[in-house]
Amino acid sequence: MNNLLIWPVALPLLTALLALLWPRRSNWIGVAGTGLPLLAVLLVSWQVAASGPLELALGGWAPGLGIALRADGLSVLMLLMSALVTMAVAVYASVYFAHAERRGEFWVLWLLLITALHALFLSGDLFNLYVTLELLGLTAVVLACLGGSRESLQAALRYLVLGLLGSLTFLIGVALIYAGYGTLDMAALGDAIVAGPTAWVALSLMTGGLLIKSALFPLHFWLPPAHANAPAPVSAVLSALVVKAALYLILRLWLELFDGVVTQAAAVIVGVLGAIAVVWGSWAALQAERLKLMAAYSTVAQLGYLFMFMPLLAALPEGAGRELALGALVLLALTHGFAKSAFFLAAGIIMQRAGHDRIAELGGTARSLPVTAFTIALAGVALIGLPPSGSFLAKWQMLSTLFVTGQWVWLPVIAVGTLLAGAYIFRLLGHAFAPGEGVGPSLSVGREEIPAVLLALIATLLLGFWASAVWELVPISAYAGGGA
Amino acid sequence: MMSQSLTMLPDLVLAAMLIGLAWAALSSDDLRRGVVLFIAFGLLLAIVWARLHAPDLALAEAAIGAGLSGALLLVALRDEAGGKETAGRVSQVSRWMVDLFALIMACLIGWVLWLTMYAEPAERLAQLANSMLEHSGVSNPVTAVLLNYRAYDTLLELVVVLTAVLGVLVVGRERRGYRQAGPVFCGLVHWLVPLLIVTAGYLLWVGAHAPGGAFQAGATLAAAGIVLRLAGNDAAGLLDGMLLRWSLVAGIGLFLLVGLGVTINGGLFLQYPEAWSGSLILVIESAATASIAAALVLAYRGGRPDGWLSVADYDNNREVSR
Amino acid sequence: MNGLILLLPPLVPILMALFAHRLERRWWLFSAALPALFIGLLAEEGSGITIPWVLLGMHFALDSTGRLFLLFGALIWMLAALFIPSRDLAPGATGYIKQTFLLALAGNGLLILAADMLTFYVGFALMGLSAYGLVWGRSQRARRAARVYLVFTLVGELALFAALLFLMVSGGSLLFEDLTAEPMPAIALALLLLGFGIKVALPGLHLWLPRAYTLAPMYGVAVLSGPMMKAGLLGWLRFLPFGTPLEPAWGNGLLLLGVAGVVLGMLIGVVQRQPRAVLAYSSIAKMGLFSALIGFSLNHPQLAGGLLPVIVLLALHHLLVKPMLFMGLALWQRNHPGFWLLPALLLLALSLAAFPLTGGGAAKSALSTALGGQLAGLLLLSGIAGVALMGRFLWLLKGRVISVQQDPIPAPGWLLLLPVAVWTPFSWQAFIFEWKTLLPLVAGTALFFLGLVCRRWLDSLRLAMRHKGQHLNLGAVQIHADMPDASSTLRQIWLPLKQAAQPLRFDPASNASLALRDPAVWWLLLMLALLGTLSLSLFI
Amino acid sequence: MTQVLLYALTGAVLFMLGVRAALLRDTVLPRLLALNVSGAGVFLIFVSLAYRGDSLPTDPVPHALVLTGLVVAVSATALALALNRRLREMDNE
Amino acid sequence: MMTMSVWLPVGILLSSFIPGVLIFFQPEERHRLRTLLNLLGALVKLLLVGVLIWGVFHEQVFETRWFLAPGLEFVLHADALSVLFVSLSTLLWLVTTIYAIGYLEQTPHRSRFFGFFSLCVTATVGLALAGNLFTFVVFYELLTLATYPLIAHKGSPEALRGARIYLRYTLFGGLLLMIGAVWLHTLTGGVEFVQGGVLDQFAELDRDLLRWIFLLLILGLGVKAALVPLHGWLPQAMVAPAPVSALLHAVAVVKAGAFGIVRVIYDVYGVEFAAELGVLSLLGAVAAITIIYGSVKALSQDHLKKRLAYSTVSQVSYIVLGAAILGPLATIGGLVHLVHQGVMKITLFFAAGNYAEALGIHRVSEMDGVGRRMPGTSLAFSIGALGMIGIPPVAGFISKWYLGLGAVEAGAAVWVLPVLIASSLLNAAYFLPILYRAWFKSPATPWPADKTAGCARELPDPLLWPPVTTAALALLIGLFAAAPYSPLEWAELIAGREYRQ
Repeated sequence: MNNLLIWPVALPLLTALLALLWPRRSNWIGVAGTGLPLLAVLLVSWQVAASGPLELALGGWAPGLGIALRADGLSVLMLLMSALVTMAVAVYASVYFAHAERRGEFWVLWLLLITALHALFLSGDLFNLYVTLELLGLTAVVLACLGGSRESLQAALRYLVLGLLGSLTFLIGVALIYAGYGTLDMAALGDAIVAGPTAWVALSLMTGGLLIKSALFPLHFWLPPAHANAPAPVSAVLSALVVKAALYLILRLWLELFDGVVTQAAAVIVGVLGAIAVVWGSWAALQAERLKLMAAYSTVAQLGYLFMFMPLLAALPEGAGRELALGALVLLALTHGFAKSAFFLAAGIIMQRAGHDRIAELGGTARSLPVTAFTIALAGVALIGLPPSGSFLAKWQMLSTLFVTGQWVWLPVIAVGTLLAGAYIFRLLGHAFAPGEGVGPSLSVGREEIPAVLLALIATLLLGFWASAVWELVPISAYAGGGA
Repeated sequence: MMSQSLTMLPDLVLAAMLIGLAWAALSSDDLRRGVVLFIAFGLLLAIVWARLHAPDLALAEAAIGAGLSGALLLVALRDEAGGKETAGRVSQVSRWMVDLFALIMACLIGWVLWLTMYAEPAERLAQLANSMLEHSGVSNPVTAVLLNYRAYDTLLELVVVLTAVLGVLVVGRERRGYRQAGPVFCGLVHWLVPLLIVTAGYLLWVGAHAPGGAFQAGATLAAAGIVLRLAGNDAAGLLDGMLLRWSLVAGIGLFLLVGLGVTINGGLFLQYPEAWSGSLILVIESAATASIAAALVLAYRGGRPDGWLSVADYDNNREVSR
Repeated sequence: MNGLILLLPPLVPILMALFAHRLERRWWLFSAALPALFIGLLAEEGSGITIPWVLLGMHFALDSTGRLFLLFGALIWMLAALFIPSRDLAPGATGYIKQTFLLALAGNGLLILAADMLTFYVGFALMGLSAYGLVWGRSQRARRAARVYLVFTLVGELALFAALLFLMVSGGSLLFEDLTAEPMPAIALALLLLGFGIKVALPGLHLWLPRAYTLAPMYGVAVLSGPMMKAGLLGWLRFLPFGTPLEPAWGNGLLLLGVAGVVLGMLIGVVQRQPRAVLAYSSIAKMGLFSALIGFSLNHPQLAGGLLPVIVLLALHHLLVKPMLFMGLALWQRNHPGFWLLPALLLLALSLAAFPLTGGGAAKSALSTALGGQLAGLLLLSGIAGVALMGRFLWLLKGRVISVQQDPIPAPGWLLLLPVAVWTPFSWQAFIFEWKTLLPLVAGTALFFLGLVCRRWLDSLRLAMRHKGQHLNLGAVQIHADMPDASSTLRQIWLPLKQAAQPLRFDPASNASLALRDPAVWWLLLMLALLGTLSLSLFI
Repeated sequence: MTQVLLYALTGAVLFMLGVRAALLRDTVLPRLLALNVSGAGVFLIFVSLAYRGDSLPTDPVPHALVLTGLVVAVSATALALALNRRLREMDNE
Repeated sequence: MMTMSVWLPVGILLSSFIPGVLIFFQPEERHRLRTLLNLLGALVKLLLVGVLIWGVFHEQVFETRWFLAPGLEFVLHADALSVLFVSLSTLLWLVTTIYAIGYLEQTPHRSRFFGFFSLCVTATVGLALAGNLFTFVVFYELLTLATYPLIAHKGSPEALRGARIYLRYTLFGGLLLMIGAVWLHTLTGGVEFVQGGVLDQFAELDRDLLRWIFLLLILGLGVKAALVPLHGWLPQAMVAPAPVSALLHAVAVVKAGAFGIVRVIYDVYGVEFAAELGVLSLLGAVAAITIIYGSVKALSQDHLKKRLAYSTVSQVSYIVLGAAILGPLATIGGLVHLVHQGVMKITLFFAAGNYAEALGIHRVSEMDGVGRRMPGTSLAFSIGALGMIGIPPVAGFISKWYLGLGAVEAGAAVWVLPVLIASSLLNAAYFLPILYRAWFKSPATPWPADKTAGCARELPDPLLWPPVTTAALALLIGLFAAAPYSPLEWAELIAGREYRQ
């Protein structure tokens, strides 16, 4: 029954191959290939919730020699996010790419991206993580340049080169770990790693590599052009999921493998970078003239929030308090994932209708595309962190942790970030609600509008009201370092 | 002591040459020079692999690292000629900062390596991997790791290759081909290509118990294709249309199907039945070789062949006519 | 059941007010006061009723004072109703005469019958605010007068409101009967004096009165000068803690203010050129007397028991006579005044001047008896004031005929009420003729002639000054001498101030009707500020 | 064991050389070269980890990892070159 | 019975939430269905609130809990204070809905409008029923969100500007409130609203810390309650359509702030404890300044709705003032003003909307003679205005009476009474000229031909009756203040429960 864990990876891969072989049917294959892993992920989640972490030793070899796939609370949450987001985006993309020349390639790459994401979230082996990271990076790059414009290619190339640099840095960290501890299996490493030069250097190298991938300030510069110039469905998953993958790895490393190695000073450095990212990203988003660019900068800022959790987590002793903060982090990441993907989809709809996404010329959107405007509003609520979105709860808990740990310094950052987020979201809404003919007269509710609004609803309502599941799942850990 | 430093000498020379070549390759302003130096660096590296008892790697490096990468880079130089990329100057301060950072990091990494390899070397997986060899179905430990212990990695790696190739296909059309080569070169080709194909087959076959395997074989096969293309065969020996797609898919598809297939009677994913594992690995490797070769050749061709989209053309034509 | 009847005097007019736009005959208004008359005549004294769920619980009771006020008030209300010109009753009439008349009547009834402070306050407010519509006239100046009236009234109400708060907290009950249980807080006392002082036009707080009386329609002035002004007095009677010892400063202060009122009213009144203005100052003088008497009673708890009924009588007398005078004046100023009118007015004037053998004289003698000889000077002064002012009034009647379309009814009604008014207290035993009571007559006459001379001199002075320009036209006499002009005089002080405050000025278009711009209001605010500082300094 | 350490250290130096060049160069091809050199450095470290002296069999796991890494690096390089080429074409159009 | 006590608060929320969501998805032209949904929701809510009133009066417990996150519970709890606010919002919602249906007839985007309208009420009711600080913050922010589109509804540059300013203020306030709430939450491990307050049980907490938190909370709430200097959004927000302004000023936003302040003082800190901390006098001073400032500013406004807006600034602080004075009488005054001000102010805004709608009158200076043209509306307006001044027996008098009593009782008369009196005078100074113009002046220009041409009365029924009804209500709750189940009675009940300890 443990083979269950391979299905979230195998199914999209299999369908990707099918889509490559039958490009004419790729729309159907693509949607089905996104839906089937969702079922698998739901099964996995149900299992994990019911009976604790799962492990699949691939090939029957003991982890260490072989590779193990593991699913615990954290990975299940990420899997759920990625499966749900990709599902919705796939439905959207089936309309978006319905007549595009490259839809065959798109669907193959799309399914490969899902494969990569799921493989990454399930992987229990450091080197395998490297491979999945590379796979993820390459699929993301190729998807990002599907738009075909010069800017998108340029951005994709830059993204690729930096991604390579990041993964190489990660890889050398892996090499040092293997040198020091003789294994790559993360469960074993979780027990073995102790504070020392090996751990420190390896951790800082791996973290550095991952920080590039997750676009933390000042390594963020590749993100806005890449995310803003990709086709809308791609931007959605890039912002929502791909950067989260690196973040997920950082969490795994810091909290579970290198727990006890991480020093407060290191965490504070990351936190400060996160804080700068929050302020800078929000400010840049406020200045942005294009909708998708704004969304991309907003991603930089939102990622900053996630990194600001690091010093808080590091300051907390293992136990309920830390799980609270960790849950908040995850919840924030999830909410952002859903909200940002919804936001990008909505931006894509607007772009398709209006032919542009200049914010100042979006007047009349609310009239001609009410559902999309509503989506943007809902997603905006989640991005600002207003109730009833999950990010509100997360920010609440974040503030609470802040007060518990006495790290007051972050308070103004959160405040400023929230206000700036409110400013840019409502600036956008102001333009969207203004009268005008910017978007054209259509009043129909398109099929492509539904997934976006559903994603936004998940971010604002589902994650707001059923967020306790996050805190129930997070403590289920497959690794020795973290959790109860 | 003396003898030790004497035995150290070739190593020292090798290391110094590596660093020197790398430095030269990277600091050269002339790209062509840099690429050539890089290829030399790759070949030198192959020697180092051999020196470190890694013959599989030496083969792979020669074929892939130096050979294929070099070919790709060299061919890319041709593209570079047209475009002018304005190279923004990096300020002196940031240059110093980067240097300092690199120095510190190198020292740190070196320190850790010294600690882990010299001061208190750890027990790693060697023992285990070698002792499990008999259950793996092959006798070449590297192949065992690649296709049995860590077969999942290899599967995903094939996916990486596929992705990269798809990317290449998506980005643009393939390069113009070469003129039909002259007779001398043609004669060479007639001689070389079969040799390479045979070599590839051999490498594939021998991979089970000696250095070699799918990657090396695939790269060799790809080399055959490259030679063909250089000789003026634009398709570089590749098939068109659906068959091309099938050949790209074959490696991963078979790998995956085998991996899933073994779960039917109760095994875990990729857990070959012990009796069958040798044959299964061979089957997988064969398919993978084909896929890798196809992929690498496509990558060399540098874009979408004309026939790639014909499979999907039906819809596109309809769209245009509407 | 009996108690419920007490609700009628306020309730009936209110209900009628709701449908006032349908009532086009003045008899409706006339009949609105009938319940009050009915209660005043027939209801049992001491009956009361409590309605707990209205407002904060309303208590009604009828005592002898209330009964008298109700009865005589009703008479005036009824008569005044008849004086409303028919064009004000027509459907398209400007202003809201009917509604405000009815509401003021209701308020009047309510406050008279109130047995608790809050009900009294509600009635007082209802009456005072509604009366705005009665003061309001067609001319610009009348409107300004109405505005000033409103401001003063509001201030008075708020003072009363604040006083009530203190009383409620210190006593824990709103009933009048519980009022004396606790010693009254000084601040409440001050506020009461202020609140009702505005209604009874204590000097300093009287600025609203001359203008309102001069400019308002006659029926409005009639009820204003009669029942409504006396409501202020009634308020004092109801609220003030007679019979308990008090800091003498309070009584003395009030006494002093009252005397000042008498003097002020007398001196300014005799130089007026309009009969209505003379009557207005006469009211100030008269109310000055009442205030002085109240102040005296406060200081002499032992005398208060005997004194208060007499004050009530005197008040009732004035309540009747003054409106009668006003309405008589109205009759006089119409076409073809009857030959009978002048003697009738004379009779009224004599009664007001407390001439022996009139109701006024009787009340006065009763008063001096109750006073036991104290305050003789004040009485003398008041007598002189009455005589002088009435003399001036009668003097001014000559040649004052304004052609107005005559409504047929009022004259008989007026005549009917005349004897009641003249001999009101009906205390025949007090009809004593004493020579010394003529003393004020003589002095008053002298003063009247002095006033004539003075007026001439003032007029000439005024002319002389006008040649030099108006800037020097300052001085208290001047201010009061000719009220409509006085505002322009004060305005000249105000103008530089206004210019100085130019940056702070509000948008004039939106504030054309803002009463804040009136000098009288500024005066009031000044007074309030003074009082405020005074009380604060007393506190500290 | 010293020569192994020597190679490992060489690997570290190569890696940092590559990183340095990747950071300082801002055209695509030199960057790709630099990254490949970096990768070679990492591989060198892996392989020297595998070497356990002439007498003992080597550790096959790092070898396999390096093989995988090599292929990945080549794939990525190919992709980057293709992208770069397309960009050049666009510039020339 | 058990289940009802759980479901009733939820039901009250859903009774406007579900219609709101349904309305969103109605096509614009389905006027009838939308009206039906609106009214059905309002009536169901009224019914449920009726049950709630009965239940709370008999000391039944209505509580819904929903576990959201560790330490965070979503709690709906009905106590007497909630009931006061809930019934006010429910009743006025019904009236406003009817009014809005009439007001927005034939205008675009009605589905959107009514959708947000319903959500706005949902948020308000949720605010009223919030059982702990966390839930309160949730609904507080939701309210911001639901009102923003309403203010921006017209889509004109001014409307957008007003909405933006509104948002700027409220988001800032929401943030401060949230920080304060989280802080308190962290210190105490969850802040439930308990009558009489909870904080005095945490003796170990640093007093200065609590003072700072109080400051944060009040600043956050003060934005919505339009305390000076946080009031700047309110006059700008009057660009909204009349029903929105009405709701905004009477029930939803400013009231939410005031209600929140009351909650914080009474049910979180506990009024005695707050007084002990010394924070109340500061709040009282701010309230006093706001009262005067708002009135003074109102004086100089010619725009009718702006004048009313500043009047709101002033009047809402009465509630705060009542809360800031220690003693049951002042509490009663503040609480009852919560209701009274709502009823009166909504009347005024309805009337202002009617003037604009029927005759295009937006400014005070244009109102000459409007009383005869629109007697029903003007009568309603007059009652509302007189009530604001505090003329008995309109409702406003009752509030002022109790506030004054409370001030005297608490010995704060020296500064409170002058404020009350000055404010009453100022109220008179800016309201009476309006009445004067409306009733006593004659129009300078003939009335324009307008949309009311075909009506039997001065206006269509849905526009005329709401102000008349609320005016009558304002009169009645003042006149029958001492009657059972009157707002005053409830306020007394609440004050009694708050001061029981």
